[in-house]
Amino acid sequence: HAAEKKDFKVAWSIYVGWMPWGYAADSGIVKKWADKYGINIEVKQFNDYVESINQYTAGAFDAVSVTNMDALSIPAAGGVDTTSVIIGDFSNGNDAIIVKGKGDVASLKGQSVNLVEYSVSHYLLARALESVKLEEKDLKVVNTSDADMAAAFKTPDVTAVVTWKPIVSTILESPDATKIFDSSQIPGEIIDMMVANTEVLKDNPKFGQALAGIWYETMVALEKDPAAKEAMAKASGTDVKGFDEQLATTKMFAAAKDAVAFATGPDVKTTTERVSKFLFEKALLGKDAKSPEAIGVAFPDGSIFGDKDNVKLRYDATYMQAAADGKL
Amino acid sequence: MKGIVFDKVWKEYGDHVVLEQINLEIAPRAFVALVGPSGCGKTTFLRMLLGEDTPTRGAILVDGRPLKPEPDSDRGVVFQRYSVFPHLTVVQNVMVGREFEKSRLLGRLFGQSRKAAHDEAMQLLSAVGLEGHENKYPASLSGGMQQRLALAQALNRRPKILLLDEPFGALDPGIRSDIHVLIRRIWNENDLTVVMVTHDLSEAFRLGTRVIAFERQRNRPEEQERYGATLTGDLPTPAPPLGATITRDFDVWPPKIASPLPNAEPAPQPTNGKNDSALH
Amino acid sequence: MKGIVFDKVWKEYGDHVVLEQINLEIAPRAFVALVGPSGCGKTTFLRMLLGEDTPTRGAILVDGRPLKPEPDSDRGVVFQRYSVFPHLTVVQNVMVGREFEKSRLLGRLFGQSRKAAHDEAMQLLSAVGLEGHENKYPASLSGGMQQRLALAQALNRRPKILLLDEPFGALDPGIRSDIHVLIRRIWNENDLTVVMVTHDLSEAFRLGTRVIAFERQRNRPEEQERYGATLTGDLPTPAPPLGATITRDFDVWPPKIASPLPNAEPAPQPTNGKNDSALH
Amino acid sequence: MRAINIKPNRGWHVLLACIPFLLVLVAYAIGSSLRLAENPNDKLLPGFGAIAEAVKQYAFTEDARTGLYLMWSDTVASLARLLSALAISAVIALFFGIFIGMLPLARSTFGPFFAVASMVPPLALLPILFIVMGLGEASKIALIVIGTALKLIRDIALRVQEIPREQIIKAQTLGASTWQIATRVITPQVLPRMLDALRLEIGPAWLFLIAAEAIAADSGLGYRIFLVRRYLSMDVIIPYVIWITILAFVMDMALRWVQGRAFPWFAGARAS
Amino acid sequence: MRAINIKPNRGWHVLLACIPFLLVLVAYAIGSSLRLAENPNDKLLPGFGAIAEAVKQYAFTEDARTGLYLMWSDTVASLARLLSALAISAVIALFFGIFIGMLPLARSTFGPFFAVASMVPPLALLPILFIVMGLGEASKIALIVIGTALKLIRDIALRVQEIPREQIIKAQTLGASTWQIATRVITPQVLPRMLDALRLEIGPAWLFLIAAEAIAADSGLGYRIFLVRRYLSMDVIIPYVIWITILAFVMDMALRWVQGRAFPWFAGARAS
Ligand SMILES: Nc1ncnc2c1ncn2[C@@H]1O[C@H](COP(=O)(O)OP(=O)(O)OP(=O)(O)O)[C@@H](O)[C@H]1O
Ligand SMILES: Nc1ncnc2c1ncn2[C@@H]1O[C@H](COP(=O)(O)OP(=O)(O)OP(=O)(O)O)[C@@H](O)[C@H]1O
Ligand SMILES: [Mg+2]
Ligand SMILES: [Mg+2]
Repeated sequence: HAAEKKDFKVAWSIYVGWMPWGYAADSGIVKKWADKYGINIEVKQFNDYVESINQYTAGAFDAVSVTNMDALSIPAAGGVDTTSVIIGDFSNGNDAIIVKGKGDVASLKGQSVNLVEYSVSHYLLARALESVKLEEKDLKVVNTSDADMAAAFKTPDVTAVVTWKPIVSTILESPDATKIFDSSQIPGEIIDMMVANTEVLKDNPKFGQALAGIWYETMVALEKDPAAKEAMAKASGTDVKGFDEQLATTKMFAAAKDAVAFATGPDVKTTTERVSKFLFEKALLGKDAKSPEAIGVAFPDGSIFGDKDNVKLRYDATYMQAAADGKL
Repeated sequence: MKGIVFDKVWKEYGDHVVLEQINLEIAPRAFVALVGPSGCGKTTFLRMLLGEDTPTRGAILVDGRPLKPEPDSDRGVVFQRYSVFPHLTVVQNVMVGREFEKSRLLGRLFGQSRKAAHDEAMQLLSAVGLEGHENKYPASLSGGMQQRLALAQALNRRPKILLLDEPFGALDPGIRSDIHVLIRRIWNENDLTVVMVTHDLSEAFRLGTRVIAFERQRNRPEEQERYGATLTGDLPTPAPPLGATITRDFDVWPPKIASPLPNAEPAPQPTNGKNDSALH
Repeated sequence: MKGIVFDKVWKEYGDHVVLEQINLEIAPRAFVALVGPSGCGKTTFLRMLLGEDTPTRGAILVDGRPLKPEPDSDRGVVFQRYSVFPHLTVVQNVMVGREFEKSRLLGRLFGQSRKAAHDEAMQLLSAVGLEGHENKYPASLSGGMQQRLALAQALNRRPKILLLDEPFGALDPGIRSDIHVLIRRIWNENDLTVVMVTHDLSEAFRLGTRVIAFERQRNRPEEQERYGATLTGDLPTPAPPLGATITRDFDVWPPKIASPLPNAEPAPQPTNGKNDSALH
Repeated sequence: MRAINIKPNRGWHVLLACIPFLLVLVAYAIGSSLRLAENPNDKLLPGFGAIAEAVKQYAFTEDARTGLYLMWSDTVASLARLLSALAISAVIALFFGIFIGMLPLARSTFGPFFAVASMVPPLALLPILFIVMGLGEASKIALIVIGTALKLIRDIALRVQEIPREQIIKAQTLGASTWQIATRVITPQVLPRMLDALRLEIGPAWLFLIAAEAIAADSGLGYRIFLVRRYLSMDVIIPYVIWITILAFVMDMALRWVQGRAFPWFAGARAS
Repeated sequence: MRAINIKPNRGWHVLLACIPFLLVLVAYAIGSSLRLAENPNDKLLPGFGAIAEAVKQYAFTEDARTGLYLMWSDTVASLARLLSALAISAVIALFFGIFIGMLPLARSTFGPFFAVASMVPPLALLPILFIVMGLGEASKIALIVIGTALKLIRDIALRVQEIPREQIIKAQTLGASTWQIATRVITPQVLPRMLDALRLEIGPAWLFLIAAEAIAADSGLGYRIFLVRRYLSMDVIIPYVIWITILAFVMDMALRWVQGRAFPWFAGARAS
């Protein structure tokens, strides 16, 4: 069992909503807050998002940056009780469905669609299809690595892709690319957050507090300090202009109180229900899952979705609240 | 002018003079045995005759015409090793020459012409004593049998000149004398000029109608620094290194012809050694 | 009981009998030359004497004790090739035996003891005529020099028995007779029993005090199917294949000792051939 | 007796050979049970039961949606890619290898180029490959071909140059043209040696296959591994990896067998 | 004259060697200008000017924040990983290779295991590797080591077995123990041959380095390539790939140079 400890490891991967973590580590914000709570925090960057979640699930890391859907399907379904410490943003256009030439969602019928299977892209596609009464059966999904999506779109046999920024921006530079659906049409359903191992957190609340402290100080830097933004832009392989473009479609909760409001609001619950259903249909809730409710999800107000005896994902607003109240 | 003529031939590799001023006339149907210490350039001499290498200076003429500058079917060759093709059976090894000739594109014969080539090859094989082995691969033959095969293979295209580079150097003494009989018979029965390099003096005198010795001109003790020794002391500029050339040239008398040698015949001594090379 | 004794030794590889019923007693200080056709088991015989291989049946005794079942420093060896270490210079090749002996862990000597080993090696090198070459690597030596080096290296540990497997098989005739002189001198000057395998009968008679011939018992024509021939026709069960054994055993008379052979000495004929093997 | 002279007999040999495999199994079993004791849902080192369960599901149960046995359809898809890529690679390499190894002019022209090109990391140039070949089977096969053919070419060119010069001269004295030397002397001798070179490329070929399938595919062993990697299903990945290892090993043995069968002269020629 | 007998002289050799490189350049230039004519913003085949611009920015402009020249710091990071991995690989392989090649007992025990293990695709086992080795440099180095050492071990074991038996016997008749044979006879002879084997592993080592850096790193040539790949910045990827090729080529030449220098006896011994 996780006992009180001093050394913590945080994994993050390159994505616009998580770039602050890298900046916080480089600029000393992490160290400042860790020192304040008398702990050590190592922040590790991953190029490969999936690998970072896997490492967290396997216990090599105490916290990881992840989307709500992946938090449910990977660590939670893998038996690792996980708590959402910080809700950083939700995707508000970052994820998009793009076709070559003209078209709309209904025209996807019968086409091949390239996307990263079982990722939020897959979910976005499912939601888009739902809106025009289509099903996944009506088209063909081809698993394609995100790193190669931009190049893939340039090939003649690829006609539709679902992916996220910055790849979306790169693809949209092609004159023949048309965005037909994006996450701003399902606002608040693709949530980017920092999650931590529940047990670790229970035994070491300081860790959660430090994470919140780090995050909101970095948010201030992002808003106020152009150098900070430039550093983040550079680290994500682009420039400030490109980074701003990505930020524009990301609903950042720069202020802790906004994040608390979102976390305690009703959207999270309906989203959880939708995502669970999607994951269940894809058999991603575990082999033994008999229904979308197989994995319990707890919300800040104490209510629980799904199996009360198998709660593995917990939305917790305590640390964000503490930040909002200036109690860190 | 018939036969092979070496006219003031030099061979150098960079600074290293291998052969120096070779003047030589080889009569048609001669059996020339070439002897000389290791590294003196015997193989180089043969390579030039093959057309594999060209003289640095001088010219080589065959029947009055300059030598073709690449190996061709008018000159057959047998090396000490690697002469036969390991992926072909014995009879295929012999036939292949005819196939090269008759089938420019495929290098393979079929039907009637194949049968003719096969029969011809079988005759040659029986001439060299390999009947019954025709479907084996060379690797399963002994060294002596492989060299017989190489001979049969070389003879198949009826070359005018047969070049042998220590063909029996790797064989046991017993097997060697058997094959000596064979090569004499072949030479007797065909219109063939033979040039054979050998390490073995007794072999040279037993087989050759003419024995030619190559040597570096300044005799240096065996197994000494090879070229350094030529750079002698007190000359202001180093003396140019010396190449090998013909130092002795015997006509073996009486010129041997016909009749296989008896197996145990003692090595003949040179009865009429002359020390003049043919063109001097 | 002194010397080397082979007591009813058989050697088989699976079904294939290589050596059959070898009975032999080799006196101390003998120089035994072993001859026989290729593949008859001469190397196998030597390997058993080395301890590299063990007899299938029978026993080998040295000075009355069973032979150590692995090569060791009481038996020196020189092979036709690969005897010396290519990564060591000439003098290091000779010294290394002493280094193995004196420095169990590092296999290297330093300071005074190194100097002693070095001096000793230089003496041996001058004995085999390699002074002045001590800092070269073997690859830059000629074949003859490499075999001299292999001899010096083998002698450095002062073995009681020296085993030679066609040590001069790959050398030119001229170089070969030089080294014959050397090996005779070494044998004369040391308390050494020599067993030498050779293909060359004249070499055997020139050097050996005793010449032993191995042969397969049923003589089959050279270059025939080797083992198939033993499975003769109409027997209900196939006859067991035959191994080679001692067919002749000459004491060369008068037993040769001392005095280097003159370079051009003609091959001595066996003056007193006996056909009994020592233990029969 | 010196350690160097101790030789195990047949029985001991088999016994000894099993030891490291057993050790790995035991180490895995211990590691797995330790992790499972801590978190019964741990996915990193699943127990043997869970692995057997996954194998049953993937190899012996029809997939509900497609009606296929996933492991077999993945195997078929991957092997089809791998084998056709290796075949193409072999043909290209045979052509260029003989061309370069045999003709001094070709060697001068292409030798340095292939020496440099074989150092290019092919994965990094995937985008260009996609444009040229599209995203379908062609580009996957092309990736494997590029990853293996350059090595093969250099290898075959070397083997061609190892053919004793004596044979080339002999062929010429038998009247062979360059074309005849290529087709009747060099090619048949290089073929069995190419199989040796090909065996060395089986490992890299699998690597590139997995990489290609990870990038864009809807079936294949590499596809499946990368897909289930998303939720760390080591219970699927481990049997898939073992299966790939077995396949690679069998291919290696098959090539050796073919070599012995198709080129009966080769064993003897190589030994001498 | 037969094509096989035509040999270019020195000058022609150099000229001919340039042709394929020029052809690739020209093909690229044409492809690039065609695409750029169609879409001036095309990123797939950037013009030479754009590439030069990117090189200038990455290799010759200080990064504002860190004060580093990105291409150089990437190179240092990658080379540090690669070289230390190759060094570790060489040491491990030398030890096991000699052990297995020399002792029949060790050969029986580990031979089959390494034969099978070398067929395992290491990339598929990355997650386990990361858990065991952590995410730092160790796991990247470990991936390269695993990817290269197994081949090296088998290669070295083969080379050890190629040392003529005569030498081993000779050493024993000179009184050498197994340990002395290993240290004074086998190791020094295997070292230069190991360099040959190592040269063959440079390519795979880069492959594994790039794969490792693609997953978790914050610097390195492979990291950068994968980072900018999202933006399809071929203007950065292409010079990086060329740079990697050059580095690999230089490493190859360096190993050859070391081989000639450190083992003066080897060239002669190999020729004979
Ligand atoms: N291609 C070459 N380049 C440079 N030197 C060469 C070349 N070929 C041969 N030599 C040198 O030419 C000399 C003669 O070599 P050659 O092979 O002709 O001697 P040889 O008389 O046949 O010797 P052996 O009896 O050992 O076969 C040797 O010193 C050799 O090193
Ligand atoms: N390890 C082995 N396994 C099986 N057969 C062997 C082995 N070693 C030797 N033989 C066989 O034993 C026979 C004798 O071989 P050996 O090498 O002793 O002959 P040899 O008299 O030295 O021949 P050569 O004169 O050619 O050197 C040969 O037929 C050989 O094939
Ligand atoms: Mg020669
Ligand atoms: Mg022998």
